[in-house]
Formats: sequence, structure tokens, C-alpha cells
Amino acid sequence: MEFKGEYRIAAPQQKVWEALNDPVILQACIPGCETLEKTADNELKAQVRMRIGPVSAKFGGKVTLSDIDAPNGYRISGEGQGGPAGFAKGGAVVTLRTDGAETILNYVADAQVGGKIAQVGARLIDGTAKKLADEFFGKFAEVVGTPEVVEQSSVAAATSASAPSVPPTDFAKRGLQHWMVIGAGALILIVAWLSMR
Amino acid sequence: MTISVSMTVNGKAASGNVEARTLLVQFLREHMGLTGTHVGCDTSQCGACVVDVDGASAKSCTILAVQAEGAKVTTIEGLAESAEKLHPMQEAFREHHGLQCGFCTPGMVMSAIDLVKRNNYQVTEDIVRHGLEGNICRCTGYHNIVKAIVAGAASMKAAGV
Amino acid sequence: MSNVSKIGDRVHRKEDRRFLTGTGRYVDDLQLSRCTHAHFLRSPHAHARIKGIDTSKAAASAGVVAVFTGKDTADAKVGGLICGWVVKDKHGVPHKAPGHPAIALDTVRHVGDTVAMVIADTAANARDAADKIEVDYEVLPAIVDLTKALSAGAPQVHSDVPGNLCYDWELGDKAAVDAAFAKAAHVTKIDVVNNRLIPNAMEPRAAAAEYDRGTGNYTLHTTSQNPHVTRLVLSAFVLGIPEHKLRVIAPDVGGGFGSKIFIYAEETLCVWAAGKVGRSIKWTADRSESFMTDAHGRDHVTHAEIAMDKDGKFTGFRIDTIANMGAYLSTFATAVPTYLYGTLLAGQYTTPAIHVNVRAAFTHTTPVDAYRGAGRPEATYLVESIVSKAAREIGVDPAELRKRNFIAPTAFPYQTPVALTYDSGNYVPIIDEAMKLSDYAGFGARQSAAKAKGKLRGIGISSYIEACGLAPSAVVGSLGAGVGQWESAQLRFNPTGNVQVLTGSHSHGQGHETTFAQIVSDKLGVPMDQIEVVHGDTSQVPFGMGTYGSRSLAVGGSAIMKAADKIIAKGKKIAAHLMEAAEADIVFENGTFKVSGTDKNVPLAQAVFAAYVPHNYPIDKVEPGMDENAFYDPSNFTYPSGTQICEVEIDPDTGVVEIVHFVAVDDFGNIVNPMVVEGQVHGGIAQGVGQALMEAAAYDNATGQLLSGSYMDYTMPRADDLPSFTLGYKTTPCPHNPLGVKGCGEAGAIAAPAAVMNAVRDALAQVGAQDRIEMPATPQRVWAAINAR
Amino acid sequence: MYDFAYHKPKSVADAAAAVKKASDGKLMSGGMTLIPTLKQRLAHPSDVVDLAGVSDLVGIKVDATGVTIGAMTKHADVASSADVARAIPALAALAGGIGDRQVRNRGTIGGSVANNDPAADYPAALVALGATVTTNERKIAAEDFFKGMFETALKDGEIVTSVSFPTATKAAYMKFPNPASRYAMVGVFVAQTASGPRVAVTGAGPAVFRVKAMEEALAKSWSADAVANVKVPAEGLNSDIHASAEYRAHLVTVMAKRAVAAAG
Repeated sequence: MEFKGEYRIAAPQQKVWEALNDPVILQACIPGCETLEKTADNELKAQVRMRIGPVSAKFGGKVTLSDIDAPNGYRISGEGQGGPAGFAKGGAVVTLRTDGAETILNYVADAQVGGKIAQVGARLIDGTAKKLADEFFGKFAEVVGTPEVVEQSSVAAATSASAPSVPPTDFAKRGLQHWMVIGAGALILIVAWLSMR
Repeated sequence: MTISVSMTVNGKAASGNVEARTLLVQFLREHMGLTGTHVGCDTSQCGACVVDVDGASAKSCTILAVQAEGAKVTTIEGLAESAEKLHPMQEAFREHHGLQCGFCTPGMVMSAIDLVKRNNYQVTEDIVRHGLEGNICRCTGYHNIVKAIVAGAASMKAAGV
Repeated sequence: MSNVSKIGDRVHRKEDRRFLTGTGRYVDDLQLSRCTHAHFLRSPHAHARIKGIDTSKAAASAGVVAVFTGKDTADAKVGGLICGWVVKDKHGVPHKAPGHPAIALDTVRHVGDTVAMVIADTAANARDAADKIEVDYEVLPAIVDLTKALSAGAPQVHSDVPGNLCYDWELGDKAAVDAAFAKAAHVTKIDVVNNRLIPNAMEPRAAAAEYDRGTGNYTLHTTSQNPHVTRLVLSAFVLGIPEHKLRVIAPDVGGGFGSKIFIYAEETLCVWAAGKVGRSIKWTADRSESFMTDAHGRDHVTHAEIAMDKDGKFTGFRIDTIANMGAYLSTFATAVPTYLYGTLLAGQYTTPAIHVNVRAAFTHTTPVDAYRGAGRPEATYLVESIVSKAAREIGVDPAELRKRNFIAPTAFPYQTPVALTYDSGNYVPIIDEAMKLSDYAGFGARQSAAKAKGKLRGIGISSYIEACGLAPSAVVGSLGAGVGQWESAQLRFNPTGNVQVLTGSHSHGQGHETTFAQIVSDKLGVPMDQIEVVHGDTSQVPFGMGTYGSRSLAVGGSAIMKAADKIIAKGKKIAAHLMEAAEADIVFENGTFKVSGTDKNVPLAQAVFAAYVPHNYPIDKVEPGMDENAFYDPSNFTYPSGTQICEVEIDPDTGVVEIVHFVAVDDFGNIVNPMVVEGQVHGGIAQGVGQALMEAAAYDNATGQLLSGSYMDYTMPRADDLPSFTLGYKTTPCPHNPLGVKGCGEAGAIAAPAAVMNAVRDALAQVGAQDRIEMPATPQRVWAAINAR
Repeated sequence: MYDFAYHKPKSVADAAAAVKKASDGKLMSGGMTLIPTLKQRLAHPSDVVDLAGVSDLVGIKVDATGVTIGAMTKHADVASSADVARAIPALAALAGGIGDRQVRNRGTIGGSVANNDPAADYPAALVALGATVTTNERKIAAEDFFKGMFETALKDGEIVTSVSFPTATKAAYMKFPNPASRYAMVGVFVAQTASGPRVAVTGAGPAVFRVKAMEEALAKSWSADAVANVKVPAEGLNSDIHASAEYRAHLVTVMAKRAVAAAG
């Protein structure tokens, strides 16, 4: 499963870069995130209590940053262990570029799940990713504000019955925006969440 | 958490102390020694574990023993009148070679009986094929199972069971 | 049931009563005293280095008796699991045989590879404890895509197997094939994928091991198709327990389809650990484990070309196949894509020149081995697909093209260009009967009617040949088999006249308790209810080779016939003495010894009684007792053949393929019990249809994760996926075994994939999509084929 | 399965209290999803609160305006109810096609809607018919109830007590099952309701959704042909080894067409 996207963020590049590296912002945006702490310069440790439907479990994740090119981007990779549920891992190359007073964020991310969750929950892997993207978005919108999407990608969000009049593409845009917020470290946590189903 | 459960199994009172997580099929197999009810999968699809709970077929691998508190449970061991006289559906399976390795058979027979009763003893090949949606057999290709159930429906009706 | 049965009677099965009343005894049904339970920790990764394992929390967990890792088994010098068939490559070099430890030592090589064994007082406690084992994995790149496994730069599965190549094998005359293609009037080419299947016997594998400290004896109750072979391998190669100290019992076994032939890590470890902890250990796989660890089947990719002359006669056939071995070599893995595949590529045809090249590759997937048909379904699918494609290309009816190329009935024994000598057969009457039963002539009208309602109808033919009744020991030995391929039987009469038939074959659904009893009843005139067939216990039954490859009746049944002949011969001596006649004058008919030309007679039961109570007995000439052994080693394989015709209707809106009619006409030689044979054919067809339309083991190419790891995603054929089948028979008896039988267990699964897929392709040809579909032809794939641009 | 504390309260209030009191409590109705999840060790609740003891959650009431089904009513009972078959035949037919016979004998409407599996059948009926979900605290319109994948408007301790379906002049449900699991790969429920035509799709996306374009087409002309050319965008739809998003999008149109034809 691969995600990519491009976003225009109404903030200067340095500020976006800092947000990408701010565990406090990230923890606030990740539902169920119990701890998120820097363990070294390029390493974060996280504990996430995650629930999707009947599934509920605790995941431990480790995140590593590499190819750091401040404030232009980095590669982030990591994995989460969910005990008997299996594991999730992933990585993303995130790049930032200034466009006037705003910042364009690009990412190419891949996510993998394994063990029991891949074996019995194949049908839900992609959907879970989308759902989690949506959850991040909602939370981030509160925390940071509403950025603007310039282009869509393969990631789309839930077409919820609660807003039936909105065509799926609008939801897709909303879903995509999450990724800007999620940025780096959070992606891995999302992946860890995926691994629950 | 240990809980005491009581139910009626094959017409006899049965009780035991189980963990909350104990499944009905585990209670039947491990506490009661009724090993005719089998476990063939872990996602509630194969139907090897089908038993009758209060007049309806059910997958005993997806019911907690505590959920069956007070229930009347019938397993494959409770069908035949005697060692010599099989239930008409069991007899139909034998007559039509509706089983090979025998592992799915108890669940298949229990489902078949429920299927026949719910269709008021009037079943066609098509009804039977669709009615077996919750049971998997790997040996027979279903051909003879279907024949057996159609025939078994008629003998159940004739026998009034 | 106090009747005498004859060969050919539809006798109801003796075994059914216990299965129907829930009193069968499968391994998991056993209640052993002071029994502990094992749980195996599985690798969640397809390829990883184990940097460390911390079992301390697991060992301290409630109820835990022991925790073992690869280090423990290595320290205890537990041997690796073996492959029992040595295939020599095109240069005469034996296949690569990398190590296969029962518990991974430092590297895991497929999802589900065994990482640790936990033994606890209950199954739940064992599982709770396994959750607490901490494994530090360094995840490594994995290769699961067979088409890329042999490419330069592919991740290596074993450091001692360069390029992942297990062997590069060939058979046939390459120069003759090249010459045929040089002169060909037409060449048809095809690329096929033979999809990986997961056997899914309904009873998951299980083991219950006991160790008796007083005697040092081990007992393993296990879900095996061949308990003696299990004992042999565990004793001689893996555990070193003397063979006479290990008893292997395969009680009622809930289906095998090949997957229970092999010697697996879990059963092995239960035996070893029972000795180690001094208590009984039981393990029953859950379905998830079955998906990950039962040997899978098939998994080939092939390019093939067939050359024809201007009359549509096949003149040359060349085949290039890559076969997946998985991460390790399972017990008979190497033989499947070679001697059970390459040798069958002549099919029913006179193609004079055939050359096949098979490269076997290691990948980070569950090991692949024999699954119902084993090699022969792959061969049949290829041959019958390319023949139907050729017929379409040259504009000849596919039935006609087949008939044009069939081996003539007068040509038997027929030597093929790929090693085998077919013993008997008559193919035209079979296809004619199949065409009649399927109303082949009326298909055009049905296709038009379907078209009128927007549906695509197609009809497909598959004419298969198989080599079964495995087989002459000398032949398989020369080809690399590590075991003989005879079968044993013992007829043990009791003084009161009833008889136990001990067979080295093993029934796990095939009905031996009935058909073998029928043979004895017919041959010796003993009533069915006086006969009991005993199998599956190494301490009761003489060494036997077990059941696979449609061999039980042809080889095991023949051994019973041979033992019965010995009983008759001995009985004649006793009867001659009792009737004061010359032995040469004694005839045996309907269970009675008679003096020829007189009305003097001695029933068999009386001779038996005399043998056990030899008061009036020719003790100087004959030993007392009536208990005869026989070992039968056939002089050739048997060659069942047949034609299946499948008719499908495709809904182009959804891509759903419905099988509207399925006909199978087989030549199984003589038939002992038609009811049982029909059941075997039905089940085989269902598995073949499953392969063609729905079943596939799906791995994620990037990670090696098994995505079809439960019945949520692995499509098992259900009752409403299948029609009722129409069956027919034509018989040419096998000329070289005493029953004239050929074997029927695999035929359905061998022929059906090509019959179904040829029908699907025929239907799709109406929209030009016939070459865009592979097995399994799922609704999505059919829809995509129709709508491809 | 990990062990847990088991409760079987006799009232909705007691059930709500029990689940609130638990550190990590789970409500169980039929258990058809929860128990397999627990067996796979994908959840580790401290407490399971079984609603089977709450007898007033079971039953079907039919009047001139519609059908009200108690939360603990089993699928098999909805499927075989002559009253439901008379009032909203498509609903009875849908219930008769959920899972398999044994699942229908245990699974309940309350459990199904509260779980909101993306491939569940009932949500399509609720949304298409404009049903109302009643809980121990309030009434929620179906469209506000289903929030996303496995996500509903239910708050902690809130318990579905019944679902009320208004009748429709025409309605039908067509399901294309996943070949392996038999869950809905795509299911389309169409209804001609008092407020106009409604088309709800399950299985195809992360959660049930309506297809406005089809509804508008049906408003103009209630016929299979009207929806036959309405394409649903593949973007955002589910994709797995059985069906790509494109194939699912295509099936939505095919199933919608068939559902309209079946509804008459």
C-alpha cells in the first residue's frame, strides 16, 4: 500500500518543518496516543492505545528519522509491535518547498502490516489507513487550522453517510490533508494503528 | 474468572465450572467429552462445530459456554435413537455416501436438520445448496451431501422428526 | 450386513456409523493423562534474522512447563527435516538441499516459520505465554514472486543456494524437438500460471505425543497419511529414536489431499519434547496455522510451445517451467515438478518429440509439496490448455483435434518420449461418451440462447492421463526416491473365522474399511461383517507406505489379493488333509474348499478353525495358524485416463462464472465400489473447480505476508458454487495388477482445471478475451479480462 | 482468547452501568463479530457485558408507518417475520441474506448497526429507508448514526435499543458477496421513500454511503435504465485481493440496476 500527496500549507516552511519535528503537536493529533517521546536526536518512541470496531490493543512504536535535510525534508521510518496481533512498519520521504508565503509539502509513503492482522484482516488494511487519516485530519484541523489542498493523491477518506450530499472527492481532499499534519513521526503511528486489523 | 454453567445437553442436565472465555465447543468437547463436535476454523466459517441451541443451529465455536446457560443443546451424539437406529438424516448421509473423512459431517448433519425443519421438510437441490452456505466440506464436492439432504428431508417428514 | 460382497457392488461404508454419530476418534479427540499442550510461536516476517529471543517472561507465565527455541533443539542435536527424493539436475548434480531446522536457528524464511515452542498445562496458558516471548528481528528483504526468484539480485533464501536455484532439470530430446519446430506448419504458444493452493483438509493437523519413562517408548498420535514413513523419518533422520521404540498412530484422519504425507516440524517437536519434559504433549493447529504451515500445492509458471503439421498432428512440444519450492524442501517436494509432471506431458497424445526444462526455485513462502494430483494437474492443465488453444488457432473443433492425436488403442503398451510406458487405454470411446453426456452437439444452440440474454457461454474439454499407483520401487529408486513404493497387507484370521485385514495404506476419507473388506469378502467369501480393516498403527500393521498418489487400491489392494492367495493356498493344504484328497484336486469357490468333481467340501472357516486347533492337521506339511503377510511391488504405474467436459455461463456485467454442466468420463480400470469411486471423483472435481475459479494463496510481493490466511480471504468451494456432476465410465482393466484397477483419487482434481478454464476461455473468445485470463478466474479477473483495452 | 469478567444484566440501565464501570468493557449482543475477534486475540477487554438477559430488547412491531425492531432481535427472526415481509419485504430479504444460517440465528440488528462493519448489510437498509436508531439516551437518524469505518455516533455506555424503519413504496437490496467470506463486497439498497428515491451502498467504501446521482436519476424515472449509466467514482472505495476500487465502483452500478429492477 503506497500513499503520496502534495499540499499547500499556509505557513512558512520553517514553521512546517518544526511542526514535523514537534512531538507535542504530533501526540495531540494522534488519537489514543498515550506517550510520544524523543529517545535520541533521530528517534521517537510511542505508545498508542488504538480501537477500531471490535479491535482494541496497545501498540508500541519506534520511529527513526534519516536523510535529514532541514528544513527541506527527511525520510522517516519505523515500526510498531502489537504483540500477537502482529506488526506494522512503514516509511515516508517528506519534502518541503517554499512557494511565496506558503509551503508545499510532498510525501511518498509506504505502509506494511504483518502477522495475524495481515493474515485475517486483509480486507480492512486500506480502509483502516483511510479512516486513520481522517481522524488525524479532524484533530489537526482543531490544532493548526485549515490548510488548502492543491492536488489529490491516491489516498481518500471515508464517504460517510453523515454527509451524504458531499461527493466522495471532497472527502478525499479532506483525508489527504491529514498527511501534512501527520507529517513524519505520526505516519508510523498510523501504520501501527493499521496493524490492528 | 470461573463461572458455573448449567445446561441441558442431549436431554441430560450438564454443568461445570468454566472460564468466561471458554467456548461452548470447548465445554462440549473438553468438559463433557462429546468430541463429535469439531473445530475446523477460527473465523466461524467452516461449520464443523454446528450444534442445535434451543431449536436453532449455531456455531458452537462462536458462542461462549456462559451464553448457553440454561439452554437446550443438541449435538451429533444426541441424534440417534440408539446405536442401531440412526436419525433419518444420519441414515440418509450413509445411504447416499454424503461423507468421506467424516470431519465436517457432524456439523453438516446438524445444519441439514435445521435446514430441513426451517423449510418445512420441503427442500430442493437449490435450497439445500444455498442453505449449506455456512458449512464447508473438502472431500465430497457436496454432490452426495445435497442428494442425502433432499432424501433425508423426506424421511424426516415420514418419520415425524 | 452378514452378506458376502462382490467387487463392483455399491456397498455402504462400514466406517460411516461412527462418523455420523460423532464417535470417530481424531487426534484432537484423544484424552491423555497428565497431558500438556504445545503452542508454537510463528514468525510474522517472511525473512528476518533473529538477533535475540527472550523467553524469560514466557517461562515464568502461569502453567508453563517448558519453552524451547532453536538453540535448545540444536543443543539436543535434533536433526533437520529432510527431503526424501533426490532429483539430479541436467548435469547429474543432486538438487540443493539447504538445512531445515524444526525451530528456526538464526533466520526465519517464511511467515509462519517456527520460532519457539511453549508447553503448558493448558492450551490457553501456552498461548498466553507465547505472547510474552520477545523476539528481536532484523527484517530482511523477501522474495515471493516466482517469476523473479531466479533473477540476478533477488533476495537469497539460503546462503548455500546461489541464485535460489534448487535444480535445473530436463527431460526429453531437445534436438528432436527443435527439428520438429523447424518443420512445423503451425506453432501455438502459451504462458500459464498454475496457482498456488492451500490444501485445507477440514481437520487441522494435530499431534499427541507420549513418552513412557519405564520403557523408553514414544508414541505419536498424528494426522498422517503414512505413519510408517513418519516413524522412519523421525527415527533415521531427525530424532534418532530407535524405530522399535517409536510407535506412530494415525487414527481417524479428517482429510489429507497430500498435505498429511509430510513430516512437519510440529509433530517432530512434540515427540522430542515429550521425552524432554517427561509428559504427554498435545498440539492441534488452528486454521491460521494450517494456512501458514501445511505444505502448499502447485505454484508453477510455464511457457510452452507446440508444433503441428498441416493436418494438425502434434510434432513437437517444448516446455519451460519454473516451480516454487517455498522456503524449504518439504518431504517429497523435489519430485512433484519433475517425475510427477515432466513425465506426464505427453498427455493422451502421440506427440513424438517432447522436451521439458524445469527450474525449481526457493522463495520466502510456505514450502510447496504434493497436493491432490501433484504434478499431474499441472501437466494436464498445460497440455489441455495448449491443445484447446491450438484448436482455436487452426480452426479445428477441440474434440476433433484431440481425437486426431490420441494414442490408438492398438498402440499399448505405449512408450512416450518422456519416459513412461502407458499400459492400457482407449481414449476415443471416452471422449465420445463425454460428448454425448454433455450434449456437445447441442452446445451451439445453448450458446446462442445465452447470448440472447446477454450471457457468454463456453464449453471446455480436458482429456487427462495420470500415472498413479506409485509405483515400481526399482523405477522410483532409479529416479531418486529415498523409499520403496510397495505396499503391505496382512490377513489375520481369528479362530472363530472372522478376519482382520491389516493394510499399510491409510484411509482418511477414501473408504478403505469398506472397499478393502469388499476385496476380501469377494475373494474369500467371508461376510462383510466378519471383516475388519485395520490401518494406521505402526505397532499393529506391517510396515507400509501409506496413501497418496491414488495408490491404495492398485498397490495396497493388490497386496491384500496376494495375501488372500496365500490364505487360499494354505487353506487348500488343510482342506485336502481334512477331506483326505489330493491338494491338486482342491478348488476354492465362494468361501469353500471343494474336491473337484465331488460334493465334498470344507468351508474356509472350518479350515481356519483347524489351523488354530490343529488336532486333525497336516502339521508335518503346514504350520498352524492362519495369518498371512504379503508385500506387493507393482511392475509399472497405472494409467487412469478420462475426459471431462465443462460448460460455463459468464455474466459479463459482474464477471461471475457459473458452471452449468460438468461431465466426467473416466477409465479407472475395474471398479471395486462405484459409490466410493463416484465420491472420489466428485471431491476431486470440486478441488479442481476450486483451483480454476476461486482458490489462490495470495502473498504480498513486497513483504511476503500471506494475505489469504483465513476463510475470510481464501475461497473454499461451497455447495452453491458447484453443480451436481454427471459421471460415466469406460473400462480398460489394468493389465499388470491382480485387481485390474488403476486408481481414482486424483483424477477429478487433475482434469478439472483445464476443463473449466477451456470453457471460460471459450466463453471469453466471444469478446476476444480468451488469452487474458488466468486461474483462478475470479469475478474480478473475468470482468477485467472482458473490459481490458 | 484472553479471559475477562462476564456480566449478564437484566436491564439496559444495568448494562450501561456495567460497561461504564469496567476499565475496558465491551457490550456483546449476538457475539458474531466480537467472539471471533477475541479468539484472534485482537482485543483484550476487561469485561464483557452480555445483553442477552435484557428481554425487552427483543421483538418486532409493525404498524401503518413502519417497522420497529428491538436491538436484540436476531436476523433469522427478521427474515422469517411475516409482518416484516408484508411491510418492507426488502428488509426481510436483506436479513435473510446476512452471513449464513448459523450467524442469522445468533446475530442481532443492534449488534450489526453498533459494529458498523464496512461490509455489513443492515447499514444500507437503515440509510436507504431513512431509519431511526433509538438508544437508551436518544433517537438518531441513520445518516447521522453511521460515521465511518466501524464508527458510529454512539457514546461510551450508549446502547442501541431498537431500530425503526419507515415503509417505502418500493425497495430492494442486491448484494454481491465476497467469494470467500460472503460478506458484502458491494451491496446496494434502493428505496422509493416518502422523501424520494434513496440509494445506499455498503461494502464498497469505508462505510455506508448514498449515491446522489443515482437518486436524482431515479427521481426523474424509477427504472433500472435510469441508474445503468450512472458511474460511481472509484476513488476512495475499498480495494483488496478480491476487488479493486474500480471493480467495486462498477459493481455498485450493476447492483443498483438489479436492485431497482427487483424493486419493481
